[in-house]
This record gives sequence, C-alpha cells and structure tokens, in this order.
Amino acid sequence: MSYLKIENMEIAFHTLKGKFVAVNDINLEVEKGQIISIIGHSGCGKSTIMNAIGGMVFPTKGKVVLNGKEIKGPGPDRGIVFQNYSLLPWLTVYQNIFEAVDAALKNKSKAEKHEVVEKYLKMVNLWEHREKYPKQISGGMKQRVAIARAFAIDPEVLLLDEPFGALDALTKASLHIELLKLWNLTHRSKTIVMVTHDIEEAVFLSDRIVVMNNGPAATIREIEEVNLPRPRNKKDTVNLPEYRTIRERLLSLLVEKVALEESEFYKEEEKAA
Amino acid sequence: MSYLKIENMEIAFHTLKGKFVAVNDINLEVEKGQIISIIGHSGCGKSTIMNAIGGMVFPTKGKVVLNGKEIKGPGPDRGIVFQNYSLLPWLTVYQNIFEAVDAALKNKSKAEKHEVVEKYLKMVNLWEHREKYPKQISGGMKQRVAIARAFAIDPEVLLLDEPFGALDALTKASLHIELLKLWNLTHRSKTIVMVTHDIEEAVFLSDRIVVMNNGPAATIREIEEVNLPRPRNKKDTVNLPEYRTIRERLLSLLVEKVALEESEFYKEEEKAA
Amino acid sequence: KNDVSEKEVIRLGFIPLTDCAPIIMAKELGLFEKYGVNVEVTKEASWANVRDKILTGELDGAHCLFSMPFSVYTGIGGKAGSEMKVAMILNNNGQAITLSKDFCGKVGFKQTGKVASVVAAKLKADKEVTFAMTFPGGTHDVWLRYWLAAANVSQKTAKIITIPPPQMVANMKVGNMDGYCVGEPWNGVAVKQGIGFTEISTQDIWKHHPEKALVVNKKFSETRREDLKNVMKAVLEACKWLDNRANRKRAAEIIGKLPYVNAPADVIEARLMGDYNLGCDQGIEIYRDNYMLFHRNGETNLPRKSHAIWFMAQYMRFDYLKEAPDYNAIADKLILQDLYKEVATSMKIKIPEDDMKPFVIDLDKAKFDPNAPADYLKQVNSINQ
Amino acid sequence: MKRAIDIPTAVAGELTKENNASPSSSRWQPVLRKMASVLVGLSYNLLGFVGLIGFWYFISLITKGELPGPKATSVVFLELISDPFYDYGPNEKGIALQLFSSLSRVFTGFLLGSFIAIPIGVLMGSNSFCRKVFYPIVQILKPVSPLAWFPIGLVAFQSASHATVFIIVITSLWPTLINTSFGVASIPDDHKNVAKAFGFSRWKYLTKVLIPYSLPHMITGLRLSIGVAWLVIVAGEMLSGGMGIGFFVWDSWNALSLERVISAILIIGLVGLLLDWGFSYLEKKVTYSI
Amino acid sequence: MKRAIDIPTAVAGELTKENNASPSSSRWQPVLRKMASVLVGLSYNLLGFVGLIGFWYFISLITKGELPGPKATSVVFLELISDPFYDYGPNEKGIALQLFSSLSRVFTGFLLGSFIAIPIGVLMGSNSFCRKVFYPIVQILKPVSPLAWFPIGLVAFQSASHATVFIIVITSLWPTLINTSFGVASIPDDHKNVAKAFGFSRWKYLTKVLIPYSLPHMITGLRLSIGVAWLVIVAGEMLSGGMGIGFFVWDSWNALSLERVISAILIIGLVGLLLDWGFSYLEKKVTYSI
Ligand SMILES: Nc1ncnc2c1ncn2[C@@H]1O[C@H](COP(=O)(O)OP(=O)(O)OP(=O)(O)O)[C@@H](O)[C@H]1O
Ligand SMILES: Nc1ncnc2c1ncn2[C@@H]1O[C@H](COP(=O)(O)OP(=O)(O)OP(=O)(O)O)[C@@H](O)[C@H]1O
Ligand SMILES: [Mg+2]
Ligand SMILES: [Mg+2]
Repeated sequence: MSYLKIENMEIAFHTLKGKFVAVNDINLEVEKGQIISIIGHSGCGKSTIMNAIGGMVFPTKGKVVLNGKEIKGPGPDRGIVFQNYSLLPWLTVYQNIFEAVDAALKNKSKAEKHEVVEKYLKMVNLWEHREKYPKQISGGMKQRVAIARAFAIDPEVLLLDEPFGALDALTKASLHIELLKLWNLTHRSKTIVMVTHDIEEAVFLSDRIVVMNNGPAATIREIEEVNLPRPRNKKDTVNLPEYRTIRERLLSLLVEKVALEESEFYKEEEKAA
Repeated sequence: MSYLKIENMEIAFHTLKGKFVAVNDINLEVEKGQIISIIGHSGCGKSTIMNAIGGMVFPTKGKVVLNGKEIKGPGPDRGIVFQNYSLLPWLTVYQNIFEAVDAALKNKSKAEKHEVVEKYLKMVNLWEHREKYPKQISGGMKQRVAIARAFAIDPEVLLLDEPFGALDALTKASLHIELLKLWNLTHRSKTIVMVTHDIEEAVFLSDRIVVMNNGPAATIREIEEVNLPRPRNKKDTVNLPEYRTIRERLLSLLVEKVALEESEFYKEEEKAA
Repeated sequence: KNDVSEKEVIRLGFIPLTDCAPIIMAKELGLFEKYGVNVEVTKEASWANVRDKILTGELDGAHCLFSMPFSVYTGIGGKAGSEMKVAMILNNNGQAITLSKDFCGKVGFKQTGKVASVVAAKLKADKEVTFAMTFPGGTHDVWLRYWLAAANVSQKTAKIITIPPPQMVANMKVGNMDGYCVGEPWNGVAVKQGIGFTEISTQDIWKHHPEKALVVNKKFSETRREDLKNVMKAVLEACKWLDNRANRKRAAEIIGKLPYVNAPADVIEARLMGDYNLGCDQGIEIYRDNYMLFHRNGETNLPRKSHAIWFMAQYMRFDYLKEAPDYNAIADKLILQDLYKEVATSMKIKIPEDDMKPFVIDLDKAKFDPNAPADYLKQVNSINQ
Repeated sequence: MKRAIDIPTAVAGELTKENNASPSSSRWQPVLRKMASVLVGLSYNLLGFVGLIGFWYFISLITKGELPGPKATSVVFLELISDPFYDYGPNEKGIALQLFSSLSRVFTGFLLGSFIAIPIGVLMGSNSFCRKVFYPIVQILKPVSPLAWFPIGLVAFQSASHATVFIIVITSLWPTLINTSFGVASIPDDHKNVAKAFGFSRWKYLTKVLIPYSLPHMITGLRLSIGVAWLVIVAGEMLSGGMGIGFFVWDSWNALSLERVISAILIIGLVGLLLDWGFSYLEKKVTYSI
Repeated sequence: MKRAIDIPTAVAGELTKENNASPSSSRWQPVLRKMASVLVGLSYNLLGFVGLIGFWYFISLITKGELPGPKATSVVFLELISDPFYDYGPNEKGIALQLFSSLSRVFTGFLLGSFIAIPIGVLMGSNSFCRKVFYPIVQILKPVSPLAWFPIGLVAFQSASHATVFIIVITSLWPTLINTSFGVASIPDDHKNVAKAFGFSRWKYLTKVLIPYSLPHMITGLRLSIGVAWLVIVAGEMLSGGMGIGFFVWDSWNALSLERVISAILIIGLVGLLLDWGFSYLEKKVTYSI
C-alpha cells in the first residue's frame, strides 16, 4: 500500500451561486520518499489539492489517506509552505520559526531548538534579518521564512505550494539544493509534494509530475514519470535528451494553444510598426 | 528632461534597531514610452523603489519626479500591481475592477465603464469567475485580477511588481502579449516599470534592465540596454545572438557564485549515493 | 362640572408614602371633579425629582416636604433663589426614627438619653455610625438632626446621608445603616421585617408638627389662581374625610394599591390608625390624638410662617447656612397664606390664629419665638457648647 | 478577520472532525439544512437558559428564598404579561405600555447617539488631528454617570423627559464611537493604498473601503451601545419618574417587591435579546466574508 | 490591522505631504524627537480641552447661567481640590479620600469583572458550542441595570459594599466580554492553520496566536469596561450610601449644586483619562505592529 493515497477525491465549495466543484475524480498514490510536483494552469485546483493533503479543507467525496490513516486536519507530520506564506505578524522572523520548532519538535531541548532555528535561518540567508517582523521584509524574504519554518520541523511529508515563486534565480537555485540536501539527509525517506509553475524546476526535482486539466471540476490529465538519474546536476541534467523530451512534453501539454494566439498578435504588431 | 526621474534617492526605514537603509544612491531616468525592468536578489529593494514611484513610501533623501512634478502620493496616473495583489476582500472580482475603473476614468459613462471591466476581465480569463470574492479564488487568479485592474484604468505609467510571478507559463505568455498590446494601443506612449525574477521575461519585454546590488543600502549595479528589434516574437527573439548575450550577461551578474556551491553539493551527493 | 375632562390638565405629583393620602383620596373620591378641575396624579421617583419637576413646570404641584421650598430657596437643597410655593399643609405627624436591631435592648422607645452612649460605643469599636434621611433640609433631615442634638450626639461624628427610602430598609437589613428618619410606611415595614424598631415617632419630638405640604409651581400659582383654589378645596375636603377614623381603613386600602404606595394595606393601616407596633418586643404604642392627622378642624392645614422660620433657624443651627437668611421675607414670599385663608374661609374652615406666636418643641422643651430666631439660636448654641 | 457566517468554505470544512463528509450530507436540501441548523441553534440557547435558571434557583435556595426563585417569580411574571395592555390611568399601565414608552425613549436616544457617534468615530479613526483633539474629550466625558448628566440635561432642556433622552444619548454613544474609531483606525494600509492608487473619491473611499471594513466593529459597538441605553433607561426613569419599564423597576424596588424587579429584569433582558438578534441579522446581511 | 504607534514605516512616511523629508530631520536625536512629539501631543489635547470649555461656556451663556459656567465651577473645583485630604468626621471628607474609596471599589469590581469576562470571551470566541450556550445568557444579563442588580447583590452577599462591587462586576464586564469574543472569533483562518499545521499546544496557541491577535480588541473592551465601571459606581454609591465620589455626586445633585456635580464630573473624567492613558501605554507595550 502506498504511503500517501488520494482516492476518488472531489472537493466542492459552497458559494452564493451554489456548489462549485474545484477538483474532481482525483486519484493519486505517492510512495514514501518520492518527490511529486503538481503543475497546471492558474486556478485549476493545485492549491486545493495541497490543502486537502494538508488537512485545511476536506474532500466532499473520496478521501486522503496518509500512512494508513485518513487525514482529519493539519498536523506537524506535514510541513507546509502556504502559498500566501502565513507568517504570524506579531512574531519576528526568528520567533516565527522558533515557535513552530518549539511546538513540533517536542523531544529537543531549548538549546537544540535554538540551534535548529539558527541553522535554517542561515540556510535561507535571513540570519541578519531575524529580528524583523513580517511587515518589514520583502515578499521573497517572507517566502524564505516560510520555507525555513517548514524545513525546520523536519516533517515526514513536505507540502510546498509554489515555494520558490517569489525568488530570483540565484536564491531559487540555492534553495533547490537545500531541499535536496534535506531530502538526502534522511536518506530520501521524506515525501515531498510541490506545486510549481516552473517546468524546469519540476523536472529537475521530481520523481513524478502531475499535470492537471483546467477547472472547473479539474481532473488529473496525466502523470509523467521523470526517470532522470539522481543525483541530478543542473548543468548536466539539462543536456540529457530525456530531460528535453519531458520538458517538451510538459510544455506542449500546457501551452498548446498559445502559439497560435501569439503569432497572430505579432503579425498585427508588425503591421502597426 | 526625462519623463520619470529618480534623483539620489535613499529610502530608510525606522526599525526597533534603528534606521535601516534599504536602498541608497538610486539614480534613474526613464523616457516616456519605455519599458524598464528591475531585477535583483530577494530583499534588495526592488519593491521599495516601486513603492517610491507609486507614492506609497517617501524617499528619505533625494526625490522622485514624474512628468516634472515631485511625487507626493499615489494616484490614478500610475496603475499599480502590488506584490501582494491588494484586492478589497469585500468586493467581488468584478467590483474590485469596476470600483477602480469608476474612480479613475471619470469621463466615461457607466455603460462604457462596464464595457471596460468586461473587456479586461475577459483578457485575464476571469469572466466566469467575476462573481467570486478574493477569498474564493486562487493566488494566480488574484494576481490576474490585480493586473486587469491596473490595465483597465489605462494609466500613463504602469508599475508592475512581479506581476506574473504566480502564473503558469501559458497564462504568463498570454499576459505578456496583452501587456504589449496595451502598450501598442497607445502607440508606445505608456511608460512601464516592472519588477521581475524571470530574466527571459525581462529581456523579452524591456527596453532597459536595471540590475540591483544586494542590500542593505542596495544601489544600482548596472543598467543594461536591450537593443532587440521590436516587435519581438518569442520564438524568433530567443534565437537572436544579441538576446543570448544579454541573457548570459544578466545571469552572470546575478548568479555568479552559485556554480561553486552547487558543484560542491553534487560532489557530496554523489559520494552519498 | 361634568366636562372636567375638557379642561387643561393639572398635574400633581406624589411620592409613595402614607401621607400622600389627601391628594390620592381627593382623586379617588372624585373631589377634584366635584370642584371642576381636571387633575392627574403621577407617581414620582424621588424628592429631588419632585423638586425639579415643580421648578420646570412639568408638575403644577405636588405632595412635598413642607420645608423643601425653604431648603431650595436658601440653596441647601437646590439652586438658591428658586421659588416653589407652599399652598397648604397636608398633614401633621406620622414620621419616625427607626434604629437597627443592633440597638435593640440597648435603647428603648423614647429612651433618647441612651442613644449617645450606644453611638459612642459603636464609634469606639472603630465603626461608622450612619443615619439616613430623604432630602437635605427636608423635614426628615431636620427631625433626625434635632433628635441627634437632643440625644447629644454630635452631627460631626455620625454620618448622615441622603438616600431613597427603600435603600434605607435594604441597607439596614445588611447592617450597613444604624438608623433613619422617614415617613410611613417605611418605619412600619422595618418593624414588620424585623430589621429595626421605632425609637421615637416625630410626634413625640414635636406634637402636631407640620409635615407634607401642597407645594406648587410659581407660575401656576400666579396664572391659574382659580384652578389652584379649586384644587385646594378638593384636597381640604379629602383631608377632612381622612380625619374621620371610620374612613381610614378604606383609605389604607386605596393608597396601598399598586398605582399608589404599593405596600401591604395592613402595614399602612396599623400606623394610620395610630397603633404602632414598635418592634424589638416593645409591644404596641397607641396614639390617639397625635398620630397622622390631616385636618384637625383646620389646625393642620394652615401653612404657618412661624414654622417656616423655625425650619430656617434649624438650618442655621445645623450649619447648613452660614449667614442668617431674611426669615420673614422668605416665609412671606414662599407661603401662600392669603390664598389659603381665602379658600378656608370660602369653605367655612376655621383659621387658626397662632401663626407667629411662640411655641414649644416637646422633645427638649425648647421655646421658639418666630419673631426672634437669633435669640433662639444663641440660646441653643450655648446649650450645645 | 472573521466575517459573516456564510463564508463559503469547503462543504465538509464545516463539519467537525468526527462527523466527516458523508456522501448523504451533500444531498440534503438547503431548506432542510437551514431548518435543522435553526433547531440546533435554538436547543443550544435553551441549554443556556436552563443553566441560567438552574443557577438562579440555586442562589435562591442558598439565600433561603430571600432572593425569590424562578417559581415565585414566574407567578408574578405571568400575571404581568397576562394583561400587558391595560391602562388604568397614569400610574397603572400594563407592562407592554410601559415597555413601549421606554423603548421609544431608548430608541430615540440610541439613534441620536449613533448619529453622533458614528461620524465622530469615523473622523477620529481616520484623521489623526481629530483623534488627538477629540480623544481627551471623549475620555473625560465617557465615564460620567447618567446621574451626573441628568441635572445638566434638565437645566439645558427644561424638561425631565428630554433630559432622560439626553442622558441616554450621552452615555450610550461611547461604545459605538470607540469601536468605530478603532475599526476605522485599523484599516490596513494595503486597502488605503488601493483607494489612493486608483483615485477613489472621498465618497467611494467611505462606502467601498472604510465602511465595509469597519462595519463589524461598528456593529459590535452598536450592540454594546444599545445595551448601555437599556441600562441607562432605568437610571434615567428613576431620576425622571413617570412612565416606563425603568420606573417600573424603581417602583417595584420601592415596594420591595423583588419578584417584580426580577420579572422586569427578564423582560428587559428578553427585549435586549431581540434587539441583539436584529443586530446579528443586520450584521450578517451587510458584512463581507473573507 | 493597525497596531501600535511605533510601526516602522519609511521615515518620511510619517511626514505629511507638505512637510517632506528634510535632510536635517534624520539627524535629530531620538530623545529630542520624543520630547517634541509629546509636546505636540499635549498641545492637541489642550486644543481639545479648550474646545470643550468653549462649548461649555457657550451652553452656560445660552442657559443664562442656569448651567454654571467654567468660571463659577472653577471656584468650587479649586476649593474642592485645594485641600483634598482633610477629614472632619464622616460627613466631611476631602475629595481625594472620596476618590480613593471609589477607585478601590471600581478597581476591585473592574478586575474581578475582567477576570470573568476575558476567559468567557475567549471561550465564546473560540468555541461555537460555548458561544451558542453563553450567548443568550449574555444578551439577557447585559442590559440589566445596576439598579436592578443591587437588591439582588444585597440579598446574595448580605453586605452593601460587596453588593456595590458586585454591581460593578456584573455591569462592567460586558464590553470586555463582547469585544474579546469578537476579537477571538475574528482570528483569520490562516493564523489558525499555522497553529494547527505546526502542532501548537493549547497554551502556545493561546499565547502566540489568540492573545496577540485579539489583544487590541480586548483592550478596547477593557477601556469601555472601565468607563462603565465608573459610570456604575455612582449608581452603586447612591444606593449603598456612604463614601465615595459617586455618593458625592448624588449628594450634590440632591442639593442641586451643579457646580459640585460638574466638578465631580471633571474629576471622574480626569481620573478616567489617566486610567485610559494607562491602557494606551499598555496597548503600545504589548500589541504587535503590522
Ligand atoms: N516597513 C519596513 N520596515 C523595515 N524594513 C523594511 C520595510 N519594508 C522593507 N524593508 C526592508 O527593505 C529591504 C528591501 O525590501 P523590498 O521589499 O524592497 O525587497 P524586494 O527587492 O522587493 O524583495 P523581493 O524580491 O523579495 O520582493 C528588505 O531588507 C526589507 O527587510
Ligand atoms: N474558498 C473558496 N470558495 C470558492 N471557490 C474557491 C475557494 N477556494 C478556491 N476556490 C476555487 O477553486 C478553484 C481552484 O483554486 P486553487 O486555489 O486550488 O487554484 P490553483 O491551482 O492553486 O491556482 P494558482 O496557480 O493560481 O494558485 C478556483 O477556481 C477557485 O476559484
Ligand atoms: Mg494556488
Ligand atoms: Mg518585492
């Protein structure tokens, strides 16, 4: 039996206009230690699925089973990076991480906890900004705090909702490495589910990639296996023919129609110019 | 004299630990009709500069002059896409745009205003979601509402703070086109300042690219001229040698150190595997 | 005469006390109609409330403490110089001083001489001694202070507070108050509930003292003199009716009802009939000629200037006033004695001739000459010191 | 910010953990749902009342009936409400008539108070100059007792009934004022920036940003205010006498009839409850859901 | 959410538009800055007071001195405070002594009330079962007048001074309770989810999420409550007699000495103002800045 299992899941929301089915018929099995990415167009239901695994929303049909148990709510076995960061505004950067660590890592001593916080703050390069409040830091910095927080509690499952979206290339690359480090530290026993818009990122990091259809009532369109060898090295991996194939495949799944539109526009523009 | 001019600007924040200088010594001149991108590492002060142009924060030294007048606050001459979207939670998607249009486009009739709203909602592909409240839509959808709102008021200056950050490739591409359309419609008289982490996007869209140093007290490192011919076509442009040069140059400016770190990690990982 | 209801309404206020009987009975017996005035009687919340409403004209007149107009005019219980007019006296007697049951056995009925030592003992035990009355400069205030002075208790050592009557009972119940002076039925209620006993009735302090009066708005008395006269006639007739012992049972029943005093008729009735259960196992004291009286062949109802002067002299004595008021002028101004005489004459009611003649207060046998209040004050002050 | 109840959450998100999404639940008719939820709500309320009455009974027991218990009170209570509309002259009127007279004063006072409080609250919340100028005045006047205002009202209006309304106005407006200004002052900068960036007119800012954001605070303030107004009416009518439920309490207390006092308390409370339901309803209608 | 004043904003963000960032401003010593801002603050307050006094003077003029004006009152006021500590026996005590006796009652009642109100408010805000059960009780008891509670308190406690404290407790706790429960109920789901996702203990949730978020609401409630407590002390002391500023007001009103009533109002107001400054200070110390 697989570690994380989504069975026939439908998630609907009450709205003033009635029931709105966001996702439907979702079936997914994830083995322990896998890295899974979910990609799809804006609004197709990626965050909704993540939230269902996180325990923040409940399926209206079907269920999510983690480690044999149905998910009934959030918990520190799953470290979450929320799409909107969700930092507590009255705590400093340091405290935001410390309180989470303090709550989740019950067996450690205070000193150890502080060490953990320091380590992860340094990892995301925010040690000098540790005394600032969320209001005083930039969007990317907030995102990094959220990442540090999720990583620091060393969860079995990491749920990352566009975790690197607000980061520049350099910071993003270094955090990719940190993610993989973390994963390797526990000998690849951490399960990671990630939403991303960056196809390169998805291919580079994942074992499998879930491509969603468009909503409403979005379903899974396809699941791509990424059979690139690990360890993957950015420079080398990019040049593998398999990498290219998968990338092209994903792009074509997602971008199909754009070529047409685009070309029309350019023609018009040329005329205008 | 240039249209938008930043002169010797310093922006500092009061914090509990004293004055924190975010950016310093910023000098920038933008001609009417130019598209400018600002890139830099997370937390270097890009949003701060945008907010200074937007009139949301005030320089502690120097000044920002738009069209010959010093900027004293926000105003509908500048359409802003905030990094955190800033939608009003008690208004529907439709109303969020309509109220902005209603306030900014004083000369139009009600019916015309509704037309404008409809047009831009359709542009960002949210017409079916127009009755939803911000809470009920996804992150990318919020970003699109913010874009539609900024575009719809047809401002002289567009200030876009990571406007396409939460969007998938397809949506992003189509919004790039919409941005260029809008710009062309007014015969390239709209001035656009944009923050982005996506180097391709920056090169493809901009006339000039401002590269920032790291903070604190970040300064401008370099300003790259992008002399690619317009109209630019994604497919063709990518293959121009000049495009490549600029791209590489920007990447090297930003990513310098990452190669080293990365390679070390991979070595370790190979050992482990 | 039957179209009374078309006439302009005259509003008379009353406070739920036994001695509001003349006004209530005039209404209930239809006497106001008989004299062609359209009177509405309304229950009021407190003496201060009565004062304010008479002054603003919301009430044309009210059942009111006799001394209130003087207290108000001299600035003790109101804004100095505000005029309220006394049209007639409504009753004599019928108030009392109740002591808490803590004093039971230590002080008996009319054993005023024992009060001082008991109070001193309590003060020594580092407790406060608190007495309550109903309105500063009102009759109860003066009875209380007069009694304290006679008992040789310094007004500086005992706390004297103004609070609404039911609070007196409630506070005494929980041991927060040592004594109070108030009108019936509150003294009877205290006895009935077993929380206090009657130390002395005010008629034992001063037999046939003036108590409540019909006090009216100044403008009303000036502009609607005829109406006022008719009101007074009706009230006088009610007073006469009330002094007939045979009628008192009925009166007690009526005023005990909900819209009026809203108290058990038996408590009202007993004291109205002169049968005072004193409480604290002291048995029953029977009053037959000096219980609450409303008419006494006209002796009661004449508003006497000499009495007003006596009250003002007490204000001087108890340090309410620093300078002597113009006794005679104030009494002249606020007492509508001529009006009363006119009404009484028209009803063939005897007009007593004793105004401005010296009289004696029973409790301390002090003689008071209304023509020489200064001498009186000199005399009492020398005794006090 | 929590807002109205009908936040669209995931259907099953409303369910408790134990009672997880059963397939049947989604087939319920909305009407049925609604009725069921109203019934459940009422039963909770009932539970609350029962608890209250139990507590009361207990207190009455340990004071050995000094405090009349629920039974003794209910007799008087039923008698009171059995003929609420009789009118035997100015001093004897049915409880409903008394109630109406008080309600009309309370409402006049409350409405006048709100008309003063909301604009001043908005001003104080949105303009730091106004805040600094008004704040000390508010702070000085807020704690002043109705008892102290009454003579002033009387002098100013020369009428006890106007003075009563006046003391309701002046003592009940503070919660609305303070909560409104708190709500307005706490409008996030983000929202204000939107308004500025798109050139919202004053009116649009008021109706589309300020009011929607601070409405829940205002309504909380109004709720507290109407509570204070009810609280003050008793003091007011005690001072001014005349008619009304407040004077009824005073009069009953004068007659040492605790049963009547408690009955009046219950009636005042029930009316207060009704008023509050009105406010909740309003709140649900007008507030936004995040 | 606006929070404490010391939100780190762009230096010049605090300046008004006219007075734009001058280079010198950044060279000011913080102490000097602070002093200047305190002075400016005081001068605003002064402006407020002057306005109030002007208004009062005006009213006193149009009532032709029926309402004593500032001048007449100030004589009495100065007399009152010139020798605030004298003690000439039970009927004549300096205003300060009266004030202390009231203050101690108000504080006892207010503190007890807050100790009841905050936990119940938190419960009601965070738990919908508690909300449903307590809500109707709150609604029924909230509007009950201190006057009506007094006899009940007397019967229950058999002591007038306890009863006075009791009526302060029971009438002043509602604003704190309601504002607290409003604050707690409005904690955004985002924050709650963080707590759940990271397995916050109950205690941590309370101290790190619930209280920081709802503290401004609580403090607004406490401010209103202390206002109500002051408001009730007058009613309480009037009913129980004895000592205190409330009894002083009642006594002065019985004697219709409006100068003394107004002086007492001013004193009550000033003390209220001081209390409130205490709360603002507290608020600044403890609330977070967004
Ligand atoms: N209100 C504030 N108070 C104190 N410091 C602040 C404040 N706002 C921003 N800063 C600091 O200013 C610096 C620049 O922030 P800014 O938001 O401009 O970064 P950015 O370039 O937009 O980053 P990102 O790409 O992550 O959005 C950061 O170090 C941040 O901590
Ligand atoms: N609370 C809600 N009430 C109603 N509809 C909702 C709610 N939350 C999400 N939705 C709808 O569900 C759909 C999926 O939303 P979701 O946030 O999962 O998208 P997403 O794939 O994460 O998009 P993005 O990439 O833009 O973040 C959207 O159409 C959205 O409008
Ligand atoms: Mg999403
Ligand atoms: Mg930014």
